[in-house]
Amino acid sequence: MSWAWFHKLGSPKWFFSWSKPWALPLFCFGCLSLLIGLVWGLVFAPADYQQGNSFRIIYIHVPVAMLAQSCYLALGAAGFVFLVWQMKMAPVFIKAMAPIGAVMSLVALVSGAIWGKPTWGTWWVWDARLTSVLVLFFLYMGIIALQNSLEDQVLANKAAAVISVVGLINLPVIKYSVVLLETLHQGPTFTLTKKPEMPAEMWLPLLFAVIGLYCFVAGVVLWRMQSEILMSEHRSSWVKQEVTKHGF
Amino acid sequence: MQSSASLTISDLWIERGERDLCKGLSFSVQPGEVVRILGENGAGKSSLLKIIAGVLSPLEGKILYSGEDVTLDRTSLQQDAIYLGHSVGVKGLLTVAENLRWYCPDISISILYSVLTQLDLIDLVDVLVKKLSAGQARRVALARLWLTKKTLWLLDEPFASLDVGGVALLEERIQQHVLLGGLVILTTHQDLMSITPHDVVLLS
Amino acid sequence: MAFNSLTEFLMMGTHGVYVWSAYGFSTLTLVWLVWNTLATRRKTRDTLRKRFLRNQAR
Amino acid sequence: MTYSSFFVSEFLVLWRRKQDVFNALLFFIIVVALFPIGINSSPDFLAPAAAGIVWCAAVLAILMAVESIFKEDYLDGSLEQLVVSGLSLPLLILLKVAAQWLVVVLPLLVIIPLLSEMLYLPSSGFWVLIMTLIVGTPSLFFIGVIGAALTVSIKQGAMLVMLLILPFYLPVIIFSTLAVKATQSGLPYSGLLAMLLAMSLLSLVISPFMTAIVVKASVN
Repeated sequence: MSWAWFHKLGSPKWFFSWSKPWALPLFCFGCLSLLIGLVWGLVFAPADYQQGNSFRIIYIHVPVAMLAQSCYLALGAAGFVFLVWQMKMAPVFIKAMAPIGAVMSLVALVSGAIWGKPTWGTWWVWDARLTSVLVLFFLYMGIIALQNSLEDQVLANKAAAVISVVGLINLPVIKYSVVLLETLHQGPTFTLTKKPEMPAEMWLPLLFAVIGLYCFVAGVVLWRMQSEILMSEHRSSWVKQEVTKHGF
Repeated sequence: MQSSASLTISDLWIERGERDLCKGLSFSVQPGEVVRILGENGAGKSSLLKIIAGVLSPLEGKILYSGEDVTLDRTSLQQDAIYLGHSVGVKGLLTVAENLRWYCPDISISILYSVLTQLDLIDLVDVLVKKLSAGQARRVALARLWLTKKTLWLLDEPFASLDVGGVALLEERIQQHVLLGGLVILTTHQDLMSITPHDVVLLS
Repeated sequence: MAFNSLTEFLMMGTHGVYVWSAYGFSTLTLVWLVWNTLATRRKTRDTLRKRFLRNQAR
Repeated sequence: MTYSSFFVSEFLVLWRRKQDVFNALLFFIIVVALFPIGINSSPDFLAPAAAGIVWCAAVLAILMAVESIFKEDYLDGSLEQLVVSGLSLPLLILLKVAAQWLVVVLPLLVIIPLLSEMLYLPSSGFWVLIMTLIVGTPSLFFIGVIGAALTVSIKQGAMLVMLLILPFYLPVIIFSTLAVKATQSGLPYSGLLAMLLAMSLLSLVISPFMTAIVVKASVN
């Protein structure tokens, strides 16, 4: 395998034209799969014998919580790539991804709180996973606030990359530390090594929803990156062609 | 001080914010030369000095110091250079003497005092710099040019806020320096009285 | 099908309020995200197109 | 410029700004005093909560001190001089942080006995609290200095630093307070101290380089 694609990623023009046909199909497929998962989960999956129907919140809560973490992983990786190889696309990615991650962690927090009320009898529990998602939310908001308040673009890019990488290094420590605080939360739903304990008609829709949300986010992030590229490359002639020839 | 040092800039491309400041800029500085960088406001004079000093990095191009390529790692150039920017880098909470001790720790008291006498700062030795005027603070920063033996001087508007006597002193010092084979690159809006520089013009 | 009637589906046992508020909030937020993204996209293109046309006219 | 002359001048500047250090100390005491006044002043509440209270106050006081560590150097141009000095920028930053740590944490340790009396902290917990402060606070400084560098060019950056950095302080607070709680209930605490030490060492290795990257990008 050649590394050419990796270096091409450094070129905004190449990335723009490469990613252009991908955004809409990814987004549509994501929406479709998410919809299948949610309808299946809401209408057809059997109720949980302990939690009853409130467990159906899992079909939105778990995908969103997974995304909240994956987005940060991607953010940290992009930050690392930028600091080491100075790749131009990395800060664009961070800028596009941070708001999505913030939204995902916010939804995870709210849906988790709503789920907590009938299950634990309280909206909020200071347990490991809730606390770490809350911290995650703060980290995203920090990155967004930092980027908004730095005017110098070069500095803003560097700053976002540094704080993402530092966050990525710190995240395992934060998770470990909050695990030390007592945990009330149930174990992870999906693990790579173990077969899930739920029956198939319960976890299959979840799988659809998770895959769907990943594709949804991929589509959205590509769109956001494309806007970002157009704005930052507005001096080059290909952008001029791009926006004047094609309509919307 | 190296007497055979030289600085070569080739094909430099400077970008600042979203604008190209210059593209394909090349020039070289030989021992005993004063180079003056000319250009309108915002043409990139300060950026060029900062790039040579290693505060900024060029988008493209090469910087050679004494034949060594220092584009990626400016350390060897920095160890043989003095850079004075718009803010001169003297701390308000240190006295004149303490500020100079910080930059030049090996200097003896007698040399320090004789230089400060020349620069008319001797009565202010133990005064905090924040209590000095702008011109006096700049003299403190410029005192480093008398106290250290660095070859390459990168001076961004060194004459700003100096009085007539200060300008004459500094020009005299620059001349001494180039006579000994030093390299000086400076930006200024003033006419130089006694120095005939090579001019590098930045077009915007 | 886990439910016998639409009412039963909407009630979700006794947990209808929780399930539907969770889904409602999530859907609204995700829709806002998409709307925001597409609006930014359109705005970027519009600003740039106007800028280019203005520069051409000059 | 040499490393030692830089270190000496840092101390001199901190000495001239001793009022700031004193203010940080007063701030620390006031925050600690807020808890008994605001929540509950009975020993039953304060004794188990003492370590947490001291740590929360220490975190805030330290963040206040670290937040502006580069501000003056940035404005008067000496930060730029550090970048072009030809010396290793990460090492200079390390020295700067070390000087600041000594000046802020040592006075803090001196008044801890007084405060722990006021909070009814049992003597077994007292020594562990001191140890957690010695071992844990360096990581607070090293993490905080990254935030200070990130916001040095922003005029009103203090709030942003808080938002950026406080989440990263969470593990330090958790490990430290758990360590003190562990001794109070007779459990081993060395593992938690080791975690704190590991965090400080990790941040000591990483933070100067990260800070140097940001400082370089900030001074232009």
